[in-house]
Amino acid sequence: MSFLDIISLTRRFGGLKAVDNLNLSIEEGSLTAIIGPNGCGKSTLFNLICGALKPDIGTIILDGVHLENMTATEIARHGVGRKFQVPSIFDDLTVMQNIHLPTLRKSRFASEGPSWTVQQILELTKLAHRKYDLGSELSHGEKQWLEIAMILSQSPRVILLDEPTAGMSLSETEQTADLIKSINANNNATVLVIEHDIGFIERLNCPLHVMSSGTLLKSGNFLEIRQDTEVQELYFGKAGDFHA
Amino acid sequence: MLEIKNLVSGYGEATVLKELNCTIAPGGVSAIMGRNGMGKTTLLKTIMGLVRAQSGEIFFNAVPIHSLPTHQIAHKKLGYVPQGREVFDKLTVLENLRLSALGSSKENLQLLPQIYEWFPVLQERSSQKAGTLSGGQQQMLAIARTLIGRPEIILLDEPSEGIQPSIVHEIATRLKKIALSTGLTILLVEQNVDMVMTMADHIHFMENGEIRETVGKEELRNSDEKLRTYLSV
Amino acid sequence: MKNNLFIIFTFALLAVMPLILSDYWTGQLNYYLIYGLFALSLSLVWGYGGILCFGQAIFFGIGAYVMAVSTKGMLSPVPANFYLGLSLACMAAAAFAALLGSFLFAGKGINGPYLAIITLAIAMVLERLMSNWYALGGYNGLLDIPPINLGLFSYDLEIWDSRPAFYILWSIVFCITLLLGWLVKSDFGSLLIALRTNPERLTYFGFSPLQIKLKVFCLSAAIAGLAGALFVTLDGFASPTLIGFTLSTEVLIWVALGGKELLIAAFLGAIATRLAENWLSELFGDYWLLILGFLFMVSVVLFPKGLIATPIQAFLKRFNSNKNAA
Amino acid sequence: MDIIIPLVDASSYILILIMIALGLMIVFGMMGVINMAHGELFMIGAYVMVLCQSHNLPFWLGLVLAPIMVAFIGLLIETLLIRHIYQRPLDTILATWGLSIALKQAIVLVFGPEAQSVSAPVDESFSIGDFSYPIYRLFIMAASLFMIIATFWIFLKTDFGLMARAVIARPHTSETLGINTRRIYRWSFVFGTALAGLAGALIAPTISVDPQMGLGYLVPGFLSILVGGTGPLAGVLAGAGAIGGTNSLLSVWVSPVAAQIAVFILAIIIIRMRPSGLLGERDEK
Repeated sequence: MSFLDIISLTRRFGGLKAVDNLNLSIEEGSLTAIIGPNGCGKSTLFNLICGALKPDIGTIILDGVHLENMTATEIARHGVGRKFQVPSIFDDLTVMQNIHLPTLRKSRFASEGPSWTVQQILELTKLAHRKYDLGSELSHGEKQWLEIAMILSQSPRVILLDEPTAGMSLSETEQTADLIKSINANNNATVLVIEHDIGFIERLNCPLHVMSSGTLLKSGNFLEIRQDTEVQELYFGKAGDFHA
Repeated sequence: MLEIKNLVSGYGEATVLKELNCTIAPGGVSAIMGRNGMGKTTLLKTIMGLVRAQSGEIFFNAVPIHSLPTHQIAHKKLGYVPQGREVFDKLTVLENLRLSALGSSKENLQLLPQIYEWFPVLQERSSQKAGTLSGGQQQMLAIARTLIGRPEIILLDEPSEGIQPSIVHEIATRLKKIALSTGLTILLVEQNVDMVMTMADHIHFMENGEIRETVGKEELRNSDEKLRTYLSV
Repeated sequence: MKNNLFIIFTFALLAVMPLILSDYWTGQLNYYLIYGLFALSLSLVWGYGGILCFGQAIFFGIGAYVMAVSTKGMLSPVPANFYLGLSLACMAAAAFAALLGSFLFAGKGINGPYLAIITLAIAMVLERLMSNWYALGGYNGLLDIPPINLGLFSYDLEIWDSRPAFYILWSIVFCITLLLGWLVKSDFGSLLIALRTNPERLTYFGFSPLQIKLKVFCLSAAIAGLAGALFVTLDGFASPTLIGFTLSTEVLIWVALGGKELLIAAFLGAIATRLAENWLSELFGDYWLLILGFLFMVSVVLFPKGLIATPIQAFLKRFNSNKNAA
Repeated sequence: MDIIIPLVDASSYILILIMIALGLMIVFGMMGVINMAHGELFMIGAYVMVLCQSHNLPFWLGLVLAPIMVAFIGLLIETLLIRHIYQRPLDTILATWGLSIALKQAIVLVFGPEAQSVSAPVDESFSIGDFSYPIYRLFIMAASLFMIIATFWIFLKTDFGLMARAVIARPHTSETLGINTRRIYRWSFVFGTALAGLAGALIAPTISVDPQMGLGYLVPGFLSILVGGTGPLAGVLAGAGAIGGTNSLLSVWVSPVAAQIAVFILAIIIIRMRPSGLLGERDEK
């Protein structure tokens, strides 16, 4: 039994199986990435873990506790922090208020994950100079980082990051990869990243799972995955073999 | 045919397209490739007027279209197949097609036999609700729906998304055939290399809201490096 | 702090008013203070919490009736007492809000336009109910409600004059405004603004939006109930119109015109609109309502943040940027 | 026979309510606009009849003029007010509320605050055996039934309806197919207001016409939509049936106050149990 166990998880939308009998185990303190083409069910998987959607079949167990029948609020209290693909922050609050907000919960988690001080969070996410600006005034990249900052201040036991570099420039993407690596390294936080961008994944340099049609196709490190013909075909179509 | 000059566009205060320039010649298939979030979808939406250009100009057949409302842009014979297909799932297949004719000209309904010839499955299912079709069939419907408006150019946004590879290939070859036989111009936004290689004559690489480079298909076939740079693959 | 400066400045200005104004206008000002308090309650729940309540007078009316029956000694074992009446009024309004809120917001919850219509309908039904509740005066309402009575134990200290009444009301409203001003800047205020801007996100941080909604709904109801209770001590008369739909929509207009997302703007919105009504309805007669309707439409379309809040916020922004530049 | 007359009265009330609710529903379902002035448009329909009567114009002419005039006012409202705030649904509540105050007061200024009456074009009753019912009231039922069927036909069978349904489902995609959504919105809004105007005109001879009459129909109209669900048009039928039927029957059998309270409690329970309404499956846009 691992820290986070997902066992034969299935979720349908009408006739479409967005997540299809998926199994996944995540160790405590690990950094793991899931890649796959658009529409392969990555975001649905995260929605199932954090309670935005209920699974049709299957179980999700975090540290021995079943999450699949909990509400989103309970799952968050149990230590699941989730970043959305489109940055979801509070526009009318300042950066500081945004970061402070997740700590205001009266009933703290049953048991908490690694925590960071506000100073550390501001340094990691490079937001110190924007402390007193409103969320709505930030650039797209800064909003993405602010949402990561908010999740750190939630001190969750598992951090789910859904395409954290969507809409970022190349240099921002690289900085984000470094940010995630240091979050994982400094505090031994458990991080699960969904990504589309293989350059970013290469820089993350972590164990990978490839997702296709709602299920895991391959697992391995970056180089193994990179050279797998099945994965290439999935990503680039049949012509993908031309540059192998 | 389609000429884009110094286009700046984005959502609210965020700028996605930064002084983008691009020319699409009539006939043939041009593809735009690039990583997620580099502004490909925004470009198509800006051309269609769904996202307002902050500055810059877009000409179609030498007519400026960047300040027209979306439906008038469509009337200039630009067809658009959005990402995620967006068929009307509560309407039947036939109603979906009819709707497009109502938006352009009712006479375009005469094109129906031709459409059915290209996509026989749509005729079989003409009275079914579009929501009951498979992903690939919905994609064909979305394309057929656009074709019935007799566009001169169609903008395709990630037609391969969420569709099985074999069907992607089938759609790609059929579209290529249609383009060749009718002289239709296609602007394709894709990440699926197979689809691009099957269809496209030119490939534009996009990064950070700009077109960085344009290459021919043969050139791309011989250079792994380009895909590496622009798609990070 | 800057927000509080505006509050203090406004109340300082109000405090000198009775010294210059006639008895009649001081009396009017007393009503305006209560309307202002009422507007604050709506600004809190709507402007900060994002809950559009189209029936805020429900709570004003409950407060008014509870105060009336309690100070008239109609709740026989409970002694008739001003302070007790005020607390009962607040509690009754908050309790009703808790009941209503837990029914309306629980589960997926009713919100947005649906909530507006439902609360509007509740106000209408309650007005109808009170008109037919003969034990509580029915259509004619309850008369001869005692005035403000500061006396303790068996001593009575009834306030009949408008100037002393003004300073009592002024103190109460000032304190509550300051408290609310502090509250919206506190952590709870951040939660409220978060609730307004992105309620869904709150759940993924482990908050329960329902709890926050209920809290703000009850608090706002208690303040509205207090306003209603004070109103009947001033007016001496509680009628079904106090609980109904007309007053509900009037307060909505004051708050929207002033600016729902800034407490002091909502407060001033109430005072300014009532004042304008007093003046302009004499000047324009029946045309006044027509003008108000149009003014309201124009303000919603062109100044969605409110006619008073827009300039105040622009000023604060300039003030801030100057300070940062310096 | 004590049962038949209340039942016929209830059906008559339900049919009028459906006409009002359909207008509200078209505007709300399609554009997300809550039109708080809908009741006043209904009122103006009735006042057109008052005007016709005082100018000795034939009743039937009034019945044609009323929806046309109200539709014209609807067109003005759409152009001058609604189209500026399509993107802000909650603001439409406030803005149309301002409009409702202004319209009410305009009527007070022109006609005075007192109630007016309109006389029915036919006074005879229709009778079979013991059962006797005014012919005009039967006419109201027939006319509103006809309009309801016509509305359904327009939205389910015509090309305009096809476009309207498409615009409701996916406004942006419809635009890219060359459909002018602005125009569809405008004519749908105008159509909804015309329905309200006609309902007001039809019912004018059977009630007292006064500037406050709109609200008494607006709120049940909205409750019908909420109870019925905002998905399919047919939800309105179920909603108005439940709301109008309860209201009308309990008013006769118990008392108008009890009826209102019962209707309200019924509505709130149904909405709470089925947030998307009796027949609703609300699409997320």
